[in-house]
This record gives sequence, structure tokens and C-alpha cells, in this order.
Amino acid sequence: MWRDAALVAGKDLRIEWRSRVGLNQVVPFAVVILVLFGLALGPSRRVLAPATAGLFWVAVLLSAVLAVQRSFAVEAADGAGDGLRLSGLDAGGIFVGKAAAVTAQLLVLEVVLGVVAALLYAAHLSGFVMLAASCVLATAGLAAVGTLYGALSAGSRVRETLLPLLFFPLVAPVLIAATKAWQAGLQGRPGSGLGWLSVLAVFAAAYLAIGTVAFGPLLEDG
Amino acid sequence: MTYVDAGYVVALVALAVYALSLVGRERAARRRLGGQAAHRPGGPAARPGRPGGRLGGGSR
Amino acid sequence: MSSTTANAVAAPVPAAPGGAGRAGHQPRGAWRGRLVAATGGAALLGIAATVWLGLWVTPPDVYMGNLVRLLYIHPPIAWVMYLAFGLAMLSSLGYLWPRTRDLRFDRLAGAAAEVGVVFTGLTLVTGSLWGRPTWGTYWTWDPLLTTTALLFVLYLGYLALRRVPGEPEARARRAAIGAVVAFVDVPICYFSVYWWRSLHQLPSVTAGKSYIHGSMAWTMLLGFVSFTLAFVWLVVRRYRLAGLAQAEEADGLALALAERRAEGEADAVGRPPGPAPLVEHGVGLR
Amino acid sequence: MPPAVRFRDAVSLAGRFPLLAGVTVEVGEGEVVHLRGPNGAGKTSLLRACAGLVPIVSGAAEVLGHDLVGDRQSVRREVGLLGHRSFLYEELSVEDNLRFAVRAARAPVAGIGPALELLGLTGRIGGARAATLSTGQRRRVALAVLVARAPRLWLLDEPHAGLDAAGRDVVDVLVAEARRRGATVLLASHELERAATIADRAVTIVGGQVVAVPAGAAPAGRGEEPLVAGEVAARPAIVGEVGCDVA
Repeated sequence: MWRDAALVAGKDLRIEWRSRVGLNQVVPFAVVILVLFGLALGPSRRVLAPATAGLFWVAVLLSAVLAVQRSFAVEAADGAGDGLRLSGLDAGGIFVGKAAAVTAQLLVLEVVLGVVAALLYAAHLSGFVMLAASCVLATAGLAAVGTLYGALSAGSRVRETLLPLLFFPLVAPVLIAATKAWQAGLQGRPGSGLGWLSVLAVFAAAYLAIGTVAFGPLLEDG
Repeated sequence: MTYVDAGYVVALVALAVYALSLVGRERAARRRLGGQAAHRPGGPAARPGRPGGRLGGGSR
Repeated sequence: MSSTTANAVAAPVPAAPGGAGRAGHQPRGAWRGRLVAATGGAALLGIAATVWLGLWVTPPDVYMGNLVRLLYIHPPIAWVMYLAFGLAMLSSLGYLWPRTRDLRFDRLAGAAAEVGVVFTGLTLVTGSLWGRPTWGTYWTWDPLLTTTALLFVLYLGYLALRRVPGEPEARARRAAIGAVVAFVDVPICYFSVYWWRSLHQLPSVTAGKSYIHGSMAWTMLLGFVSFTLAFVWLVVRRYRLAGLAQAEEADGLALALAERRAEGEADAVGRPPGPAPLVEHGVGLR
Repeated sequence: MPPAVRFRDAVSLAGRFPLLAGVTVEVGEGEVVHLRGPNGAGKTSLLRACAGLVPIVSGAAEVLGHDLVGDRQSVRREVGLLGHRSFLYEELSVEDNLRFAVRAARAPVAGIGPALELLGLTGRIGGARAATLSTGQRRRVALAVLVARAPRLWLLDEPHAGLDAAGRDVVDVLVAEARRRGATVLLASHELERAATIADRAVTIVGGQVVAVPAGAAPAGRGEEPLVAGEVAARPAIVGEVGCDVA
């Protein structure tokens, strides 16, 4: 299974690297969202700086949907989805691989976005370990849920609207916990964010486990 | 009308509407399935205005 | 898996008259129909009695005044909500478990979830109608309220997922996984919102402990019982409707199968002999 | 030897539409069988069912010893399907596509080079992105995947379509070569004459059912070694060609 996961993740990342859709479209999209938040909330630093963590994570959530949709659009082209089923790869491995690829892409996006947010909202990126740890755990959870729901809605004609409807309510705990952890980090008291890290870890672990088990039946739907 | 009254009205009306819609949809489905439902023993659906209807009427 | 698939294809065809997926035994069906009707009637009487007792008979509360009267419907409705989602979860697991895989579990899960969404909406509405006079606001970010609101959108998504067209087995599997995924989120959601709230240091907004008069306790109990009966009745009716919808689908399927075979027989050169039971099946139905 | 493919009254559905309406067919190990029939008769569905892509909802179906009714996954590593679409990732190069498919199927990576060579995909085209390929080239890549994977059962859906004359000859060579290695081939094709020259016998599908098995098309003892040897010997030209190409 791990071998298959590595194979799929490598394939997805290679596709992303070749096409650069993530770099050329998703990252600018996320930056635009940060700018729009700034415009909506006004230029006051006193408003923007405390809201940085929340706005950052909302932007990540919105981008995550795009990344997941992209990840499954790649499989839908030229019958490649059938190819994936025919390939004889372990379904759990495919799930872990795709989730890992989405995680890697989102982490790159978060680095860029974090810098932009710090510049735009005049926030200090202190408590770096806290920020990085919450990013990794939160993103793993987002990618797991996203991949699961991406496969769940992939076959349908309404996937563009169905995926966000399923995805956003479910990741509410991630939004809360990641925002809180970031606030703790940004305010220079990372210790108070440890509880939130554990929420993120539980979330990621739960959905990675469910996805590994449930992905096989889901793939067979197509 | 007080908040309490409003709460009761909303709850009962919503439940009544939902129950009636279920009964209506079931009857429509049986009609679409044709005469096959004819020999079905008189389930509550076969009789008009059964519990669903009364739930609506009896809420007040 | 495929043997149950075969059942799913074949079974509803003769079962079509039964509606709920079970045909045959007329006495049993009648008995069952009467039981459902009795449940509906009891629920109706119970709710009517709860309303009468709640609005006119019971005394106003010492602290809450007349607002206490919402106590007779709001908690029972919220209880039914949890009951519904619990039932949806259990029957989804029943579907996913290979040994009990049966489309009836899928229909039950769908029915329970839909009724659950209705009750979740009512929980939110009655809750905020209670909150306005009590706390001075329709909405607070109380953990229970927030989780309930998330539950509402979560299961709206689940119902949307159920409506995505597809082969019945595939649809059922998707829906069952969706239900499990959604249900696992509920406790995580509750705890994260709870912590989130407690960090804000705002006062808890759960109802204050007040003295409950004897008649009040009985009325509340009656509320719980009758709303639960109403839930049972609604779920049974919704389940039966789903059964009818499936029978309709199976009906079309038998027709399609017969047509497809006629296409083959039209220019069959020398069809290999041998029984093709489904042909007779399909033709017999028409 | 058990048959490579055995279907009995197999029914398969797409939503409410019966793709297969009770197929009964048997193909021996090492046989090359031509599936024919009008459009929409169920040829493609039968091939996809053999690959475990389409669920069998009633009847019995067994492919290479795997019971498709119980488990559709395990058969997939042993069959190779050439479908209407070529299962390629647009952004990846031809070689990357091939490498991913071969490693996923746990086939030896060493087979990639010879496969590319056999299908004339060496040189610059090997590094080209799949999105830039023509239809014919895409099919060649898809065929190269099959060659490199060396499945026990080849499922070819209109393999000649979209290929030029040279490409069509390559397909015939590949089929003969697969047979020489003992693989079974199921081939759906509208090109009756061409298919007749490479297949041992034909099976006709209409309306999701096998309607006739012309007894004359397959001499007695179908699927057993002597027959295959005889058949191959009857077409020495092709065998010779294959020998050259592969060696």
C-alpha cells in the first residue's frame, strides 16, 4: 500500500509540476482572496492584524477545494480514472497518495500565503514551530476529507457544487482549531495552542483512517 | 403573538406540512405504479386524510 | 456483494405492490399497516395533549414565566434530531457491513436523515425563538447551537449527495460512506466549538436550573414520547416512499431488460438454448 | 486447463440500462476470439466486464480463475484493456505514462524500452507530453502499455480504429505475438476480414447477448495447444515478422 501511495503521489505531483496549474492559478486565487478580505474589512491595522489567522485559513479552505477538484479532474481526463482502477493499485494506497499530493501542494501554497498575509495584514510570523506544525496537521486533515469527498462527488455531474457543500461544513473544526493555533503562535504564546494541535491531529487521523478503508468501494462507483 | 406561541406554531405547522407532503408523494407514487397498488391491503396511505392530515388539523 | 445486487435488481420487482419492499403475506401487511396508523394516531393525540397541557394547563415558571412552555417541545424535538441521526448512522453501518448489506438499510438511513434535517431545522428555530426573550438575541455562538447549525448544513449536504443520480448500489454505498463521514465529525465539532467558546470566557447560556412542577415534568415526558412516536411514523412513511420510488425504478429496469433482449432475439441466428430466468421475470411483470 | 473466460447468464447494468442481458460465453486459455456485432450490442461492455470494470449483477462470470461476481479487483493486474480511450495523463510524457502504468501493475520496468521500440515510439516522441499526441500515436502508447505489462488476457476494443496501415499491421503482429506467448486475446472489431485472419473463431453479440457460436469457426478442441500451434503454423509470415520484431 505504501509503495502504491508513493507511486500515486509522485505521479500527481509530477503532473502538477508539469502543468503548473497550482502555481499559476490556485496561488494567485488565494492571494486575491486575501486582498479582498483586506478591502472588505478596511485598511485599519487594528482590525486586520488580529484577524490574520482566520482570514488565512479561510483562504486555504477555499483553495483546498480547488486543489481537490483539480486532483480529480486529472483522473477524469481521457478515461484515466478507468486506467487507475485497471492499474491494479491498492485503493487505500491511491487514497493516501492523492491526499499526500494535495497536502504537499497546499503546504507550498500556505508558505506563499503566509508571507503575503504577513505583509498585507502587518502580522508578525512569530511562534514559527507552532505555525508550521498546525499547518501540517490541518492540511493533512483537509486533504484527507477533500480526497474522500472528491472521490464521493467525482462521478456526478454536479460535482462543482456538491463538493463545497459537503466539504466546508465538515472542516469547520479544522478552521476553528487551525485559526486558534495560529493565533496562539502569532501572539507569541505557542503553549496555549497545543490543545488545538491535538484537535487537528485527531481530525486528520480519523479521516485518514476512514479514507483508507472507504476509498476502495468509492472508486468502484465510476 | 408571543415567542412561545410562535415556537409552537412553527413546529406544528412545519411537521404537518412535511407529513402531508409525504402522504401526497406516496399517493402520487402509487398512482404512477398503476393498478398494482390496488390489491394492497388498506394501508394508511390508501385512506385520504389519515394521520398526516389529522396532524395538520389537530395542531391547534 | 453481487448476490445482493442481484436481489436489489430482482427483489423489488415482485415487491412492487408491497411498496415497502415486502410483498406477500396480506395479513401481516395489514397488521403492519394498522400498527403504523396506530403510531401516527398516538403521536397526533400525544402532540395535541402536549400542546394543550403545555399552553393552557401547566403553570408559568417562577423564573422563566411563560417562556418555560417551550420546554415541552424544544427538548423533545432536539432529542428526535439526535435519534434520527443516530438511526441514520446505524443503518448506514448496517448497509456497509457486508453481511447485512441490503438496500433497505440505505432507504432507512435516507428516511431517518431527511426527518432528522426537518427536526434539526425546528430545533434551531424553536431554540432561537426561545433565545430571543431569554438572552435577548436570536443567536449566540453557544457550542450546542453552533454544532446544531453545522449538523444542519452537514446533513443537507448528505441529502444532496443522496440525490445524485446513479446505480442504486453505487448510490447507496456513496451515501452510507457520506453518513459515516458526517457523523464522525459531530463530536469533533462539538468539542472544538466548546473549547473555542470557553476560551472566549463568555457566560454559559444553557438554561438555568429552575424548579420543575409535577405537571410540568409529566407534560415534558409526554412531549418526548409523542414527538418520538411522530418521528417513528414519519420515518416509516418516508421509508415506504423510498421503497415505492425504488419499485418504480426496478419496474423500468425490467422493461429495459426485456427490450434489450428483444433486440437480441430479433436477429438471433441460433440462440444457444438454456434458461434465461430474468426474461420470464421481466415479461411476467409486464 | 480451465477456460480463461467463462460467463454464464451474466447480467450487467449501467444505471437502469442492461449492458449485458445474460451473456453465456467461454474462451479457452490461449485462444484468440473475435467479438462481433452491431454498435451498442455489448461488445465493449463484455470486454470491460472481463477487466472487472463493470459489475456483474446476476449470473456467473470467471476470468483467469477470478470470480468476478465476488471480487472484481484481483483480476485487474492480469488483464490488459485497450479501450476507446487510452488512459493517458495529458501532462505526462509518453515514457512517464508508460512507467507509471507498468509500475502500478507491478510488471518489470525493463519491458518499457522494448515496448516503445516495438511500437515505434522511440526518440523524440518518447519525451513528448501525451496532450500533444495524435489519436494514432495515443493508441500506440496505449498498446505499448499492454506490451510492457504483458497481461495474460488481452482485451482489445476496436484496436485497429484510428491507426494508419502500418499501425494496423502492428496490431496484428502484437496479437500473434501475444498468442505465441500463451496469452488469451479477446478482440472486438468491425473490420471483419482483418479480424478473421488473426482470430481462431468469432463470437457474435447482439442486444447484450451472445446469439450464435458458429461451430465451423472454431475447429474441435478449441483453446488447446495443438490447435494454437496449428493456427500459427498456418500463418508463417506473421510469426516470422514477430520473431524479427521482438528479437
